[in-house]
Amino acid sequence: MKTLNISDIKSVLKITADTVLENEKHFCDLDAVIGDGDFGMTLAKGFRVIKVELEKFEADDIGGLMKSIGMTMLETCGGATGSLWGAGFRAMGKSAKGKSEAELTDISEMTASFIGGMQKVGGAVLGDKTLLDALIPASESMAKDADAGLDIAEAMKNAGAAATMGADNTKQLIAKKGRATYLGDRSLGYPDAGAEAISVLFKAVNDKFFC
Amino acid sequence: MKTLNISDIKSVLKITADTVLENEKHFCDLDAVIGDGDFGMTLAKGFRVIKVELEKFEADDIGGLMKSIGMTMLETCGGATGSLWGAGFRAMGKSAKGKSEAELTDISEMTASFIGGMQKVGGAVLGDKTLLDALIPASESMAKDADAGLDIAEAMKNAGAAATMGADNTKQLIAKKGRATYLGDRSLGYPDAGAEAISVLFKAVNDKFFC
Amino acid sequence: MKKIINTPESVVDDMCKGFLLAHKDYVGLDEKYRVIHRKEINTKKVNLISGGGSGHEPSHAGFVGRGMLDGAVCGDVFASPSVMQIYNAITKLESDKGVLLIVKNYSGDVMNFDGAADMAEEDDDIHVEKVYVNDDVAVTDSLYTVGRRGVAGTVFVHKIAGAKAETGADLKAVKAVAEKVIANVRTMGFALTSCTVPAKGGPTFDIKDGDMEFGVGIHGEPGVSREKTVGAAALAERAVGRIFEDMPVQKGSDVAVLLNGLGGTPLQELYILYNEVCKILDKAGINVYFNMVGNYMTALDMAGASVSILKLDDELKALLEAEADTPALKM
Amino acid sequence: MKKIINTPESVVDDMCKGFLLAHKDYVGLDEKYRVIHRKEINTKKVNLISGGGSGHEPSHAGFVGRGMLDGAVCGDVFASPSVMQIYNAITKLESDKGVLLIVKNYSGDVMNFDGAADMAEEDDDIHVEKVYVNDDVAVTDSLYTVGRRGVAGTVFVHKIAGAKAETGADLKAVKAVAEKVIANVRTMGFALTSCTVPAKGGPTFDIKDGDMEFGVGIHGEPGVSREKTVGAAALAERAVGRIFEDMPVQKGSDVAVLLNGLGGTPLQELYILYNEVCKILDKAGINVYFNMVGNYMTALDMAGASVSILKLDDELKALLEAEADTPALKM
Ligand SMILES: Nc1ncnc2c1ncn2[C@@H]1O[C@H](COP(=O)(O)OP(=O)(O)O)[C@@H](O)[C@H]1O
Ligand SMILES: Nc1ncnc2c1ncn2[C@@H]1O[C@H](COP(=O)(O)OP(=O)(O)O)[C@@H](O)[C@H]1O
Ligand SMILES: [Mg+2]
Ligand SMILES: [Mg+2]
Ligand SMILES: [Mg+2]
Ligand SMILES: [Mg+2]
Repeated sequence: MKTLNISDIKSVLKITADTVLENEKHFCDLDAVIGDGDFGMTLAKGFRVIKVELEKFEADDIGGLMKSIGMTMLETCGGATGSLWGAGFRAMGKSAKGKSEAELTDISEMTASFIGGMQKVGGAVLGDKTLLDALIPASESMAKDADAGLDIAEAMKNAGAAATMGADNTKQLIAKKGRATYLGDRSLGYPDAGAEAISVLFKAVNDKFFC
Repeated sequence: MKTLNISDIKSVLKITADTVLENEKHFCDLDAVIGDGDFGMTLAKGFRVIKVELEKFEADDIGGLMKSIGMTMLETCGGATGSLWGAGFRAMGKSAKGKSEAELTDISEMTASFIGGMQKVGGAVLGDKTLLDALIPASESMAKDADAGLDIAEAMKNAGAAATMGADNTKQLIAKKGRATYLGDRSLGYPDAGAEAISVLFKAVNDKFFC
Repeated sequence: MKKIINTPESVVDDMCKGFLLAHKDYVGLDEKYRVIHRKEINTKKVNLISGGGSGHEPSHAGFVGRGMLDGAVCGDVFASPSVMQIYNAITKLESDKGVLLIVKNYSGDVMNFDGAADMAEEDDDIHVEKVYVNDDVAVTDSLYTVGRRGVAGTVFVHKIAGAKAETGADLKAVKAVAEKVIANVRTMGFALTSCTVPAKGGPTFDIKDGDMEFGVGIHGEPGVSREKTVGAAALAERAVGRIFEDMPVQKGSDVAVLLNGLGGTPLQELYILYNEVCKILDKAGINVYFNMVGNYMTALDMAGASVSILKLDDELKALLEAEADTPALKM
Repeated sequence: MKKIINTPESVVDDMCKGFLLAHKDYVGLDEKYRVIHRKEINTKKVNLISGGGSGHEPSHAGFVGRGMLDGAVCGDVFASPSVMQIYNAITKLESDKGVLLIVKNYSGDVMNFDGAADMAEEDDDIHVEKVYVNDDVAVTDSLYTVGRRGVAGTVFVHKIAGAKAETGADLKAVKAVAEKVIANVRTMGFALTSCTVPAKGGPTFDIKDGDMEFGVGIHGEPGVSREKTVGAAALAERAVGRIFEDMPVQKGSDVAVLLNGLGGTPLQELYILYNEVCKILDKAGINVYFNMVGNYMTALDMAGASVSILKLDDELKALLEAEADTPALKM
């Protein structure tokens, strides 16, 4: 697989949305340990609307779709998630503006934009025990694989593995952003909910779409 | 044993007080089932003061002692217990006014006065699922034994047995006085805390004094 | 036991002291007899005394102030104050116009307030009248001889009789309006958890997760029946339904509603329940003229609530809306 | 889960509706964006907007009214409201004098309030300023980059900045006094139980009977350390001690104390704790000029409390004592 068209992107987003909804409780439970237990709910609230939106979205414009999803997140989701994912999707929208197809390089750039958007509002860096600790390794893996000219499915598999490793790694980190910071070093030993979610979402998309 | 003098009476009251204090939690637990769980505490609060009072009381006057205890109950104890036991002891005080010794007839009359005092303020009769359901049979047994000229120790044993039977019986009654009334027929199957206490107190006095 | 206390024995004394410190502009405290009274005692108006067991905070001390009570007697947790405590409150608040005791209808309270009133009348020639609040419709009156309990509706009695006394009305008139409130107020409560009495150290009753007690009072006693928990709408329906069964309210009537939390239930849930109660009243064509939503007559940390409905006429409306300035209610 | 609700999803909407019904003399409600605002919006004064996750009732909507807030945005339980909700609150409460956002310092709130402010400034040319309340001394500031949490001390910011805005002061002055409060208020809290978020259905953390969490916030998150429970006196000592460590208070100073319940703790215990706090302050020669004891910034049904101390100067005193007329605070 060398390119994704708008309907592929929609399928990936649909799988993402379904996975978020299936994992609503699981993501909440993860957040409850060192956060406040609402992460799954907040995310699900957004993706419930996004699922409907996906079906209604007509234009053949990947960037437009991403921007629209970003606005939905800002409208629907509160919490850190609303601003972060809203900014992430909006940044992806900018990066893919007007595109009707995406190659691995584009996808890799979109992912980098997603991260950049989140960093702009949230100010987190690698190692702060946030979802970026899963996303950044995944994004780096994609960039490398894009340079190497790998197939998208292949690259996604590698990115997923990197995300999972990154998420696992968060257990050994002390939180520097988000609510878990209030726990001080008591956040040690538990993974970050957001990072775990990224890993779960990569896995679902890989199992169901890039298989 | 044919008469009790003031020091015997004090010993009996001392045993009563100790028993109340030992059973504070037990009496509360009994009250918790169909009442509000404070009976033991309230009674103990009074008898803690009475224990000190017993040692300070100088006059050779059984009635005076009882009256004084009654006032202590009114001062110290709230709840139904304060008024009821206060009135009971004050009525006993009236019945034994000026006496330095008590025969079984006197004791029987004092018990009847105790009941009368409680009824005057509380208005309960036999079968209302109150401590009177233990006290009234005990008092009747004493009256009968006094007529028959029994020894005090003997009569107390009979009275104690009657109290215990009476207390047991309260399990089969629906409360008509006190808090347990609010439960309706859900008070069935559980004994009244006050009646149980009377039975426990008789047993203690019999085991430790009239043995 | 999960409580912020020093020792179970010192709970009420410590609380009274803290209350005094928090509200010293409003009240004074007789530490020995645990009487909380207005800072300035007015001997030219009917003075209102209430009280009962502690554990119902802000009742009753929280309502001591202009337009409501003159004194509150604090018993041990859930135990009526002693005769002597009440007697000392009466003598302290003696007034030319007499004293009204507002008593919640529990055996212990009734016996102790009655005994104290007798003593004050006999020994001190104080004119004392009493009213017994019995607004709880959980238990059907006729079945038992002690009558109904007094619960959250008591707060309406404090408010309205207090406003009346403030007008300079005489004892007879203040008592009459208190009795009018009592005749027109009904309350139904339910609990999701037990409460924990400090001296006991554990819950008064055990209850499973999906269960609730319907028809509870305010002393942690179990309710009239144990049932499966239901949603806020169904709870409102049942509580209001039971009240209407006992006291029909005509379409077009004006009522006051007190949505009272029992102590452990967050305000959030009280608003949710109030929303459902309003829906039902609205459907029945009944107008909520006045409302209070919050913790007014609690049962320590019990999770649960009660709904009180008071039928209003012009006199009650005016008194209900009259100024009040107390620690727990300002209007 | 022991809650009086309809469904976990409808909790905030139902609560907003109930709140509106209970306080319709004070407020209006934008149902879609869950903005509770003053009934009459004044466009000639600086308008104050606060808000955050729900579950802190009476915060923040309870403080909407004369002398305090102009609007409160209600997020989901414990989740900051969305950018769009806040943006809509700002445009609704647009004023000639500008809008001040009072934000509790949580990543989510900060990001969303900031995003909404940017939007309102860019799209609608509304002059928006922000203050971030970070009174919680549980977590030492320097260790982490997000800074301290905003907790109960926020209520003092509402009260004082609200009073200032009512005088007709300009945005700069109102913001300055809000920042003065923030610089002078510290809070320390602890919990005896977890709370239960409706959507989760069970407690956020497990805790044994003899244990407590010291240094908790207001979102049911565990505290800084788990410890054995201690008595009220020791709790007060530790809480006040931690505050003094962070913000020394001179002998002879005047302070305001907020003894705040977290939702599941009865008022009785708050008074007991307040009594102990007063003893400590008294011993340190510090004068409690003003106090509030009650549930002001809660965490659903969490059992626990927090102690806030605000150092006062003449300006703060006058504003603290100024009139306020809101559902949850009247003075
Ligand atoms: N500043 C930040 N930058 C990036 N990710 C963050 C940041 N703060 C929090 N997160 C992520 O968000 C997740 C929590 O989201 P959510 O539960 O919605 O936030 P909250 O309840 O704290 O408002 C965390 O697990 C973390 O991965
Ligand atoms: N009217 C009454 N007459 C006689 N005994 C009563 C009456 N009411 C209650 N009691 C007794 O008092 C006991 C409860 O006492 P206590 O716990 O002090 O009362 P409460 O907590 O209801 O004020 C009951 O178990 C019962 O035996
Ligand atoms: Mg969260
Ligand atoms: Mg009892
Ligand atoms: Mg009692
Ligand atoms: Mg949150």
